[in-house]
Amino acid sequence: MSVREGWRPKIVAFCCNWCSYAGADLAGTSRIPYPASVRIIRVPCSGRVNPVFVVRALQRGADGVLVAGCHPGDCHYSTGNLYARRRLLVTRRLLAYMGIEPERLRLCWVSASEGERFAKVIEEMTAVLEKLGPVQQLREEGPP
Amino acid sequence: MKRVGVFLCWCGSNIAGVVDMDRLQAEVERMPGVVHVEQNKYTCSDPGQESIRRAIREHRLQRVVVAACSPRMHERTFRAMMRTAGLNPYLLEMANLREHCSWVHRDIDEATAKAVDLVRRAVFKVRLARPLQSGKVPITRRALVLGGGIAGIQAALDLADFGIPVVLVESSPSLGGRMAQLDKTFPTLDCSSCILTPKMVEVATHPSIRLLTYSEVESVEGYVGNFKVLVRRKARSVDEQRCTGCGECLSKCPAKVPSEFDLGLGTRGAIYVPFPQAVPNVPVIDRQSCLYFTRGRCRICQRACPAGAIDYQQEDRLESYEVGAIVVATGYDQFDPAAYGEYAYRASPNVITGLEFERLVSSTGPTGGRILTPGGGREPQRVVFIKCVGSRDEQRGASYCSKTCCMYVAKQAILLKEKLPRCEVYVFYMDVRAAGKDYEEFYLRAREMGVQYVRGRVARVFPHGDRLRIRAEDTLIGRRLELEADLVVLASAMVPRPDARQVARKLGIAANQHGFFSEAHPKLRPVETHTAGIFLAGAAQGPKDIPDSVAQAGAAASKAAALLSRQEMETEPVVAEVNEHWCSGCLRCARVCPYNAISEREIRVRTAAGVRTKTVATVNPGLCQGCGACAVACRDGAMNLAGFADQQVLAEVDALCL
Amino acid sequence: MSWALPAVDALAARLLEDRLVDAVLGWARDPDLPWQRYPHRVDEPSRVGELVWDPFCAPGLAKLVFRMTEGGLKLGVLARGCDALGVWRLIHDRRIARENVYLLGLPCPGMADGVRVWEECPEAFDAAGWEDHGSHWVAVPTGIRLPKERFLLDKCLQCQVRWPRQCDEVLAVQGGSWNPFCEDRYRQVRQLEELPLPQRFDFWRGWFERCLRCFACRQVCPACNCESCSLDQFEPNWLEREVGVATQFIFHFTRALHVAGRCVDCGECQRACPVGFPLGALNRKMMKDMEDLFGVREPFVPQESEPLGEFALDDPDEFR
Amino acid sequence: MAVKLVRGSDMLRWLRRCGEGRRWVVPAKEDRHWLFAERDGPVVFPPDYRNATVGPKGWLLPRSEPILYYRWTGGRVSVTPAQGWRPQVIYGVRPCDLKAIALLDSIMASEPWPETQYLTRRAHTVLVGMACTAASSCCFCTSMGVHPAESYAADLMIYPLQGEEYGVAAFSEVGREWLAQLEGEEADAAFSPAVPALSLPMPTSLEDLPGWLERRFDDPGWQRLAWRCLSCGLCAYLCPTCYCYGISDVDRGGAGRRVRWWDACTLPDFSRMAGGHDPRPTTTERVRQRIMHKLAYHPARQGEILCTGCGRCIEYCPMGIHLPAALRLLGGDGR
Repeated sequence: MSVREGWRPKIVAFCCNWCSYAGADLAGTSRIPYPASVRIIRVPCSGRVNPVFVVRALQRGADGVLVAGCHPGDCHYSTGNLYARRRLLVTRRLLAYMGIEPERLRLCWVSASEGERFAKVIEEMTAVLEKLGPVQQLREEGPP
Repeated sequence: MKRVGVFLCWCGSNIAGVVDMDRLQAEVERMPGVVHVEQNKYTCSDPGQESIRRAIREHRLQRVVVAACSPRMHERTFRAMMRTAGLNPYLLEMANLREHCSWVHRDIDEATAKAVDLVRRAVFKVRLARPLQSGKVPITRRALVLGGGIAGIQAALDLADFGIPVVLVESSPSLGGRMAQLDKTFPTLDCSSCILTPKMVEVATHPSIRLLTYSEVESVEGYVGNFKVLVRRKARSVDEQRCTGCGECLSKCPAKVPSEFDLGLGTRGAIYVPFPQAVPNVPVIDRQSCLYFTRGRCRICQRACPAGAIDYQQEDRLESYEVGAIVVATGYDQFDPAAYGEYAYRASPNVITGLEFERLVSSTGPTGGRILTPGGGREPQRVVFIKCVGSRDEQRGASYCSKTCCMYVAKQAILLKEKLPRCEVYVFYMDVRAAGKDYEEFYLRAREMGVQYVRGRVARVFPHGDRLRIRAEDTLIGRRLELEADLVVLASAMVPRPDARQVARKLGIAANQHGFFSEAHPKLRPVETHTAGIFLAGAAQGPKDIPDSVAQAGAAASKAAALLSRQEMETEPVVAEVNEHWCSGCLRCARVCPYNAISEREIRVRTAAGVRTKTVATVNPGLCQGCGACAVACRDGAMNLAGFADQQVLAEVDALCL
Repeated sequence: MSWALPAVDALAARLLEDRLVDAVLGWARDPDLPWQRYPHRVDEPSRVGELVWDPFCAPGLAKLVFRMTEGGLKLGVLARGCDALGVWRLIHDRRIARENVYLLGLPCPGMADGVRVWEECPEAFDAAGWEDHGSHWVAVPTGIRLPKERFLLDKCLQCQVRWPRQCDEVLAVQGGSWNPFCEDRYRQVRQLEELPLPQRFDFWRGWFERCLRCFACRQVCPACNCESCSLDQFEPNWLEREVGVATQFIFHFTRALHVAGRCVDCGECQRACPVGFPLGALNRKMMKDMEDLFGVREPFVPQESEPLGEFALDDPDEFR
Repeated sequence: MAVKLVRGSDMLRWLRRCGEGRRWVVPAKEDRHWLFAERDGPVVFPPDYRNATVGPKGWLLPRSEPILYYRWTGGRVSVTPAQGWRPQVIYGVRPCDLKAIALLDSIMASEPWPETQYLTRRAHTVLVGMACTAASSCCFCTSMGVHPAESYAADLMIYPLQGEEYGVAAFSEVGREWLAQLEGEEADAAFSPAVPALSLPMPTSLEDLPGWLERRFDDPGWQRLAWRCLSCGLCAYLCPTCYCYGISDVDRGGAGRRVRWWDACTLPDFSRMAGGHDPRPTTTERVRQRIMHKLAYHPARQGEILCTGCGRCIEYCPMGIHLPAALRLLGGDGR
């Protein structure tokens, strides 16, 4: 597997508006540096994340997908993150079964006060993806 | 393609110090749909906003992207700006270049590349944005309070004092609830009725409160601000308008049945008021026990009534009320200790519950306030209290702590010591939990008065002659104990009322695994339910003592009042929407909705086979909070979330992965 | 004796005579192809003789019941275990009204691959009737024995639902749900799980290249009953029309996920696929995970809610 | 019949040499199913090879293919046509599929919009046909006027003779060039082709079939056949003569490709128009359309029946819908 020169992993992160997006904001206001690999999509709740979004990201060129929501019990909508946990657990196993490294999908709980934790999750995941390299399986042929 | 304008904010040097703004601008200008890009030092400032307005006019922009700080910071600002520029506020999207980029990354190349992605995400999303209109829902300025115990009374009075008309529905013939059954209250030992009765009277006489006792809620429809409540007024057989409350009928009634109010320790007639201070002071005929209703003859009360108020023909009536908010204060029940066979409850009349003890010690109770054993009518020499009967016991009762028992046992022990100073009092406990203002002191007072606290579980209670024998273990010194007593009082748990789940279903609110109603958030929204416009007060939500119930009732009332103080309510436009053409009507969405916002309706569709009806899901925008769980549950993609639509999120993914 | 055709005819006739149903759905012999049985509808008691019940009734009926009952037709359905569960799937999804179907349960000893029998033993089709001898089907009166080991349809080899459950009536013959030919329904899943990840992907890629995306698997599936399949939609474009490894991945991934916890394990998708795509290996993977993760033992139990439509507070959290 | 006689191993060696530098597309058995797949070179067929489940159609008209690439820059779009062909040999093609390719050739070449992509790919393809010695259980080519030893679109035709012996004949310029390189004598050989397993209950002659069907456009038989159709695209995708396609753009943010993909008139959305109206709303109209197109409309316009009797739809339709049943039902058989 040859990795393009200068390749850096790209993480698409779905962050719930109430906890994790605010947690990422806090990392910013606290000036906690983390790798520039992550790109955040704001969703109202981790329960809004359709597993197909995950595969779509991997197909289009993301190397990893992070879904971040409120800690269980703290969901703004009370149960959204618990539905998300089930769906994404199954998603991750199915990805692995179909030959995509399961580490490329991660679900984590980041509260609005956990800026530090958000930065740490990004660091960890970036390190994991750097080891895995880019997604080879779902790459599509580009124009000539 | 929609004409998109992108406004790149420097935020002084906060963003521009790390992101190469000119490089960013050059990239953004190439993005599909983008017709105008400009940079501002502080976009949120008045001149910054004005320059967006100008660009909207000059470049005929249809969509706007502001690449600046977090939308949690300034999305409201820019949405308001959109309105003043004549564009729908939801045709705006922000790219978070500050908190998510310039403040966390140092490398200019990396930060600039990321900024390009973040702006592209916003551009792709906003291209698919639709104008969203927040709906306006009129609010009915009237509240329903469900339950006439201390929580319901307090909530009704507080609401009425705000000037809000209140309908108070109580299922029993009188206001008062559990508190009316109590003798004294901890930790002050003031008389329960003395502080409760004035409030009951105030409810009955308050011009803004319509009091419906002996009534039950039949059904609730509608949503926040607009509930339709159907109330069944059970037939009292006594005309409330005519009755003067003279009580002539009560003494004449030949029937004698156990009194519910006295928990079976005393009796009442078939026509009765539950207790002397009842409000309203209007009797009710218990048709199951009434000779006229069961055998067709008697009519003694009718003859006795000087006002001609007895009406055997009365029937249940259904009355409909429109209300804007509902406070649920349906209270609790006491755990039936029969599950603990070893405590001989029911097997011996001298084993009673804490609530029964209240009636025994009350001056309005069956013994007139003298403490006598129900079995023998003697003054007890020794009384044993057993705590945590049904509480903190997952096997036979419930896992939770009922919170009030430690204090009421201390109170009852003190009352015993005061009335019968020579009586020995033992309390068997697991822990003593006396958190609360003046509570610990109150408990210590009981000990100082000579109440014996023994840590340990009672293994068995059994009749022994005309006394009771108690076998227990003192776990502190590890010794078995055996002692005799004349009266055993079981501090039985507080449990939800038996019909709690039914009530929850009627109201569309959630109940926890025990049956207590669930608050919207345990910390931040303790009196709201997940159903907007329905609030909780008192022990229906979980075990509570009087001060807590009153406090929560006040909180619920002010939450309801805040809602009802408005003429109409803006509904959040970020709500779920149904594509009826695609909807299969499986209603899987409704099952994951935490707010009961989705119901079904029939529509007529034209198909090859002609016109047929089909069931589809329908979203009540007044109830929907926009979480989007339904959109993922829907496999057809018929359910979508406005503002976070499937096609928008997919476009965002695509934009970030280019 | 599982192939009691006269009894089936009599039951069907009675349903029609008593006006319990407007029509009965079963199978009929194809006059052109001796090995073929196709779904057949009978509206009058006098024509129940057109129905057939023998080891070649391959097609599943559940999905047909859906469109047939849409206009309010009351339908009697000759239902094997797989058909009955399929109909229940559709009832559960509110696509069939319970009162519109009368399920006539037929305990099923497994169906034969007709073409294969035709190619290897055409004289078997001269039979007047069939008996079930556990490991063989036996033709009456010719006495020709067809070993199931050789001729059982793939979907029947793996079958776990031979006994028709939750029917209005079950043709009273002996039988049960136990299938001696299926030792471990997760065998293939386990084998794949044990492969190294790149080989797993190669396995699926090989099939993605063969899959024509004709959607036969979706169309026969009683769990795929959406009014508008998301995979057909252009806006949003969940699945691009382009057929490549990535889009095939999304197609099969989405299909598997959409039937997860809902699949009745009837095997129709596998039967319908012209290129033999191992759809069952995806469906069963979902079943196995539902069992491993959430303790859902049966693939589908009517009236119960779906594992992915609920949650437990103590669900596993294995994302590290 | 004059053919060059050759032993099997020599034939394979010769073919491999002639096809040097080309992609070899040959029938391959993948897990019980035969299909045309890319391999190193020609192969010997085991006796159980009758025909492939998925024929060679996809190698000429791919399941999906880019037809152009585009890019927006500064409000202008630049377009690059796709180059989707490689020289190839398709080997082991049966006469029914060869006939189908001949039909596709004429359809794709028809004016005013010849399908250049197909035609280019076709021009770079050498078709090596294989006459049938055994029929599969669903073959009915002769009912459709197709002969199991005819060459049709083939450049070269192989006739399996006795044992290891084969006869080879050429039917095109390329074929003759190739054949010239094969050492061996032209000789007369007796070849006895397979007899198809099925013969259709033809209600009328093939020439009169279009009219016969047109008269039965409103026949209730269509409904009796099509009610059990589940609206998948299996029959159309396996059919060697079905060529309907759709076009959509695969956009990647201002750049992308325009893609052509197989479509099928049996799929529910095929004829749905932008406003939602669908002139073929139920399976009855859709199944009728498919069969009428093959047996009535196309023959009426072009004089050729669009069915070559390969039998795939019969064998693989999960609900047992097929041509013999259609003809029987329309012919008045009550079943």
